[in-house]
Amino acid sequence: AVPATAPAPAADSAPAETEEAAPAEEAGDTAEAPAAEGGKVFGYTCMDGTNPFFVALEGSIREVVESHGDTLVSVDPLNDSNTQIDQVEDLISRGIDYMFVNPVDADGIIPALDMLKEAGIPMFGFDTQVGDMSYLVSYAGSDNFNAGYVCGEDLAKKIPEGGDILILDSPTMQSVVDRIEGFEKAIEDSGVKFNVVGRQDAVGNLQVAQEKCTDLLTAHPDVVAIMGGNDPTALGCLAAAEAAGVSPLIYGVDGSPDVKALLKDSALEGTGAQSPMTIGKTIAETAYAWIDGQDVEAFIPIETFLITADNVDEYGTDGWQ
Amino acid sequence: MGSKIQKGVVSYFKHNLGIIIALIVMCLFLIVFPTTRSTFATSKNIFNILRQNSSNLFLATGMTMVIILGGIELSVGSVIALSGCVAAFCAVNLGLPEIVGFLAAVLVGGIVGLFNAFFISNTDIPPFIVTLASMNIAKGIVLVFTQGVPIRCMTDAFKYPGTGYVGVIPVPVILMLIVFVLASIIMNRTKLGRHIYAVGGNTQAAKFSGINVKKVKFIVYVYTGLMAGLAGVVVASRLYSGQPTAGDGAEMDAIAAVVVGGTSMSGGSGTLGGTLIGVLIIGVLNNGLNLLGVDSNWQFVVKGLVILLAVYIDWIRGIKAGK
Amino acid sequence: MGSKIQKGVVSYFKHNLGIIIALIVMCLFLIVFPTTRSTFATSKNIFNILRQNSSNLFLATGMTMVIILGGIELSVGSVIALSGCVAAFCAVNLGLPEIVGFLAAVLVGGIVGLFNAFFISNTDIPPFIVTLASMNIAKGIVLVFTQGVPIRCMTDAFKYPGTGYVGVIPVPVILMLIVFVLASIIMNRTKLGRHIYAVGGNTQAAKFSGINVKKVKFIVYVYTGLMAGLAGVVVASRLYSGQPTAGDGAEMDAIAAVVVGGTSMSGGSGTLGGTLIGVLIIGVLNNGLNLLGVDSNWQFVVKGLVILLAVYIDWIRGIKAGK
Amino acid sequence: MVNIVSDTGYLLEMKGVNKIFPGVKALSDVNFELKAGEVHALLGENGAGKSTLIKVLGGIYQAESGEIFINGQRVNIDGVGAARDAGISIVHQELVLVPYMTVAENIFLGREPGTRFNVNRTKMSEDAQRLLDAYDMNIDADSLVERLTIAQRQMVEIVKAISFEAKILVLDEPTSSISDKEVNFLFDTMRNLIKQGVGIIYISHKMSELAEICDRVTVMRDGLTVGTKVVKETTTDELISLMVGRELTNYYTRDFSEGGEVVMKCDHISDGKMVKDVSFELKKGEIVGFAGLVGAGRSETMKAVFGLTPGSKGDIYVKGRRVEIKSPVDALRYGIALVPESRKDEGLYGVQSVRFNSTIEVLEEFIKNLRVDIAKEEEITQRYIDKMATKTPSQEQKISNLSGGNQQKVMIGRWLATNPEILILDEPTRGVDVGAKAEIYSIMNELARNGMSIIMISSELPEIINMSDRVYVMYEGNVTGCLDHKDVTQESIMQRAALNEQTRQ
Ligand SMILES: Nc1ncnc2c1ncn2[C@@H]1O[C@H](COP(=O)(O)OP(=O)(O)OP(=O)(O)O)[C@@H](O)[C@H]1O
Ligand SMILES: Nc1ncnc2c1ncn2[C@@H]1O[C@H](COP(=O)(O)OP(=O)(O)OP(=O)(O)O)[C@@H](O)[C@H]1O
Ligand SMILES: [Mg+2]
Ligand SMILES: [Mg+2]
Repeated sequence: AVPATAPAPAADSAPAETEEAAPAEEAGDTAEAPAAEGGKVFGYTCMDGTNPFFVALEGSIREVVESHGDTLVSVDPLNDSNTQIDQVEDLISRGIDYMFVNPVDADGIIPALDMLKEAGIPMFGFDTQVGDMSYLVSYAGSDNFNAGYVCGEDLAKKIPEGGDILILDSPTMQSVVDRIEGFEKAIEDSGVKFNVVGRQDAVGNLQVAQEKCTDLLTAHPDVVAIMGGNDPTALGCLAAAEAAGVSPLIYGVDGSPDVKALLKDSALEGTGAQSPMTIGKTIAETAYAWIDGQDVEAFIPIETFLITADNVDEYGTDGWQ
Repeated sequence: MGSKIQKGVVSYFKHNLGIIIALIVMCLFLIVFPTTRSTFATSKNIFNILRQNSSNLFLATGMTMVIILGGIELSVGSVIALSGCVAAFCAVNLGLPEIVGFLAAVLVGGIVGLFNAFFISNTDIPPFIVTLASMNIAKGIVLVFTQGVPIRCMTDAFKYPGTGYVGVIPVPVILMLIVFVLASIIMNRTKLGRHIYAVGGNTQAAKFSGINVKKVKFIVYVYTGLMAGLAGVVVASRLYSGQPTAGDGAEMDAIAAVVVGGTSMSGGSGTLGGTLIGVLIIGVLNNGLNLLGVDSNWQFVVKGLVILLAVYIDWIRGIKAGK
Repeated sequence: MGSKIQKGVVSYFKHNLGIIIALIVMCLFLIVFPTTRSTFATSKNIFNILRQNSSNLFLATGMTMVIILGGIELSVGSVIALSGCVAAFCAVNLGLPEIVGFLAAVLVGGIVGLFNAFFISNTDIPPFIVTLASMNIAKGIVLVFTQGVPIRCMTDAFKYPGTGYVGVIPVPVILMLIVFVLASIIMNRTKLGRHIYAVGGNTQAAKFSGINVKKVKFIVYVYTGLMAGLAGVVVASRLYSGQPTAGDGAEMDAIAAVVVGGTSMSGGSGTLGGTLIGVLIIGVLNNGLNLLGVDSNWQFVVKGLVILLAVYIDWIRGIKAGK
Repeated sequence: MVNIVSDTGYLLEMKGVNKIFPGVKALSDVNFELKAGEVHALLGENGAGKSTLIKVLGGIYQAESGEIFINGQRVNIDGVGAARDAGISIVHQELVLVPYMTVAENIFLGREPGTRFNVNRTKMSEDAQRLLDAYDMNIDADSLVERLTIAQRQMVEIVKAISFEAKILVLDEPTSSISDKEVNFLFDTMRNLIKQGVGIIYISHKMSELAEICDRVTVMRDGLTVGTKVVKETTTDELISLMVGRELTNYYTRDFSEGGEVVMKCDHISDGKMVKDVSFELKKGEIVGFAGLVGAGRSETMKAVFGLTPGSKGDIYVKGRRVEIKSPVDALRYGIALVPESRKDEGLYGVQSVRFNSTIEVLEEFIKNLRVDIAKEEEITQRYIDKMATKTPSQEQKISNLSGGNQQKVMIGRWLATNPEILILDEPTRGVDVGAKAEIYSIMNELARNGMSIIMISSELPEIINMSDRVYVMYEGNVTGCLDHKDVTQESIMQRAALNEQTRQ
């Protein structure tokens, strides 16, 4: 939800209310004149705006943008590359000055980047790399490979005797693919013998993960661990494991508040944490620095790390890190 | 009395023989196949299948009525998300007892049903459009009010409808039984049931016979909304949370179960018994493919082929029987 | 001649007045509204809208025929992914000229169409089931053969159908025009077109009239497959890559456009002109909501309401006109 | 509500009824009275407004103005329920049954026995069977309506309407698709009912039935009532001239002929179901009638010949050459056309216009090279509208908005336009008014004279007798006789059409 202009941004931009009441803004929309006082307009697209991770990330970008008295216009392609291009096109028509980009697909986004380039709109990437990074002024994102790697490491440490494990991945989601690769690499590096006895596509969705995992646990009730491609997947696996009355170590990646809250007293063992807040804040601030004429890094890796019951208190469970 | 039941059972099998055979063949295969021999036919796995497909059955009972009426209902998927989030919201954010949240959730389903029912029974706007609209509206509302963030609720009471047990039988399985019996009574024993078939078979004939066509449509869409609300409760409970994206595409699963079960999309004919088999075919198929460890990409191919085959058997049988 | 065209135009407007009004109202709103005044009515934005909705139009022309026939086609979305990946695969992995890849892609669409056509015209298996099956099969095949990894192709020739220009006019817009004219000719100027209406209106009567019902169905489903293949080419070209997940849900967009455009799901009536308006209404709506900067969650709500409203106007007008 | 009482002793009075459809004034100031214990005929050309009047009475249409009194009591009929409560029961012209439901369910639709939550299906089925058996129809109450022939469906409608035990019974062309045996049953029932004081409104285009069953007759023309007569005090000719506004001379036009060479020969046709073993031949320029009772298998035979019944057997020769007819497409290629018996199920494209319906079989005459010659299409349509005197506000009118008889005229016109060598007509004059019937007969005669060979299935014996060069009689799926024109009489046909019935009795 984005007002055409933010006439009194200073007043309401301070709080970290990322989830500003959209209806109120709608009302603002109809009441106000077109972009008049020259506030900058930022476009924003991410792969799936209904994913809590991106909800948090968008909130942190919005916070920075609105604290400068500028406007953020977000669109949501719901994981459809074609829609994403359409929407970027519409944003260009609307007249944005800068763009924050997170692609549904690294290659599929390139046409949109071409259009942005042609329209002279500088682009800032976040969380997921695009097929050709030279389009981007700067990119901030977490190391997905590492996020999976730390989970694998932890597992190898906790179960040095090895055993059967399940993986719920998502081959069409690049970030998940990277995480699973990291996870498997860590296991390989550790030298502990784990057998992947079941592997299914959970499309990163809690409900699907729950259903798939239920069946996998029926076929393989003795698994010692389950790796989920993201936190919703891990949560789905947890529900399935509890229903099946088993408690393998369950790992996810994201570091979402929900998973953190459950680390201490459930089968959830760890989450390869990313920090959407840091990513959002970093890329937004980088954008402003660049606009101010400063030199910025082209590639800003954001640390990923493992959160388990042991260190979860450091990060708190009410929000993202 | 005994012979009446017997007659009913015989007619049931005769009517649905094709898909029953398909289901049995699938089950037999899974029972004898080495990989699944030891897992498929366990009571635990069978309860799993039933539990997993309970929400689809709730939807499919309503969808059966809707499709027999000659209509369609696309909003049930969104309602699952909406009602699930309402249940969790009531329990978590409003601190109400879980049961109140569940009732509120079912009610919310009923309200969406009312919305559909109102337009469908009072105007000529096609059900496809009305429910496409309400699907979007419900989806928008749940996203706006949750901001896309799931609402977790881990209390035992919240987990009960989805994961609890009565004796050895999972609660959703019991709910499934209740809903199926209820829907069967509506369809087979009440005047309303007769009237649903009549309206779907020939609306004009129904009108000329003095049937209140509007009322029939109205009740069916409200019922379907309520069932979607109930499905939302069970799904949310199984997921320990109201998920704003839950139920995505559930309408297609329900429609598929109904159509596989032999109900004609052009209305007027179909049976709940067939729908039950349809739900089970799809359920066993998903379960079997997972138990067999079939690669998820190949699963699509196999699913497509099996569904086609199941209905093909039915068709061949129909030809043989000289239908 | 002049008066004949005039007559056609008049009848077109009369037929589709309700939704034309809805479309015009939407456009007027976007033209005068402060936020969008300066952006909506630019030729660039209008070409954007057309380009963005070209693939939906390709699908919707086929879907119009299918729905007039009383059928449904669910596989078109999967075909977009499949044919797009085939195009990219031919160009990248086989090193064939892009044009060969495009032809292969359209052909693949045609093959899926053939599959549907075969079962639908030779058996009584409902189109819903057949195309649900082929949707899954096509989806599975594309995932298996790409392993879920997009195939990138950045050559100019590959980019042409989706992003190129002829003069100032984008290639997809030209394709859109060609397809629309072609489909209009089929529907309005050939015997086949009349036969489609006849078969959809009363299959039994069509048989008595000596219409080759099987052939009519066959051609329509193959045509729709080819159009889905073409849509896949344009989408892949726009994305510079064959995306195994492209086109997800595209079938619902196409059906929605057709139904908003006044074609009845029960078959026998409907117009391509209406479908065009339906495609545009949905296109302008999406574009307008983005230009207005409406929050994506609220967009669902607004979309639902506008679609309902557009068809509601049509209905009210129908009542007034004493239909 | 004000109870306006008009004490005239009539069971039913309709006063000043007006009903307007877009482009058509269907009823203007119609007055109509029905006494208890009489059969009152409504007569009029196709599109005169008979069915519309009945639908106003039945609460299906709301009249623009007008009043209805029952037993002198003003009633407000604002829906089907209200009409039923007022004791009105109607058999509509177009059959309205639910195809996928059983006969019993259809008969008791909307008033199922048992409680709201427990329909007593056993009772429903038994009661329905009892009602049906009274008509010796050999219809199983538990069979699906979908499986019944038109005639059987018509009887189900009649049984249903009578079972209401209404005060006012309306029969809108109930005999248009049943044969004499059923007609006689129906008339007996009607006589019983009027003895009990029921008033019956009877609509039919069969003039002979008037004298047999009706007491009074009201004639309608163009939405107006043009007079009410006592049947015994009038003549058919007078009624016809009241109806059509002119005298109608020579009703049947027929130049009987021996026929030329054999153009079609069918040997041992069977369809594995109803048709057992049927052989017949057809000569050039000949009209051959097919007579028989309802369910004798005449329609099924022709469907088998026309390639509509998969799995049917037998040899078909067209002009001496053996042909395989696997589908109607083949049949049409060999110059055979079939006008089906059920216009609604097998003929009409209900959502489409009169024009679409008129020209669907002759598209090649005006759609060529991706051009549609609309003027030509309009001309063809108009030609048959004129020829058949079809009453329609325009060519664009949705065909389902036409009166039943006019729909039938469009159907006939459609097939005449194809100009086949062999034309099979299944109950061609169903629901068509006398004037148009005469026109159809004269067209048939002319076509035969010009060398067309025509098969006519008809349950109207006078039509069979007066139009056919030869008559095949069928009974239970077999041909039981072939009569030459000279030998055709009511008796000779009935003898062969009801073999067992006669021997049994
Ligand atoms: N639903 C409708 N919409 C428009 N016009 C109608 C409708 N129903 C009937 N009409 C018109 O009203 C007139 C009277 O029709 P009606 O059906 O009452 O004739 P009818 O006397 O019963 O004729 P028939 O002997 O052919 O049954 C006709 O001109 C018909 O075209
Ligand atoms: N689709 C069907 N399925 C089963 N039985 C049928 C079907 N159609 C017709 N029959 C049966 O076939 C028999 C013959 O019907 P058909 O229509 O051929 O009779 P007919 O001689 O033409 O008589 P009429 O047309 O006067 O009713 C009927 O007894 C009917 O019950
Ligand atoms: Mg009539
Ligand atoms: Mg017949």
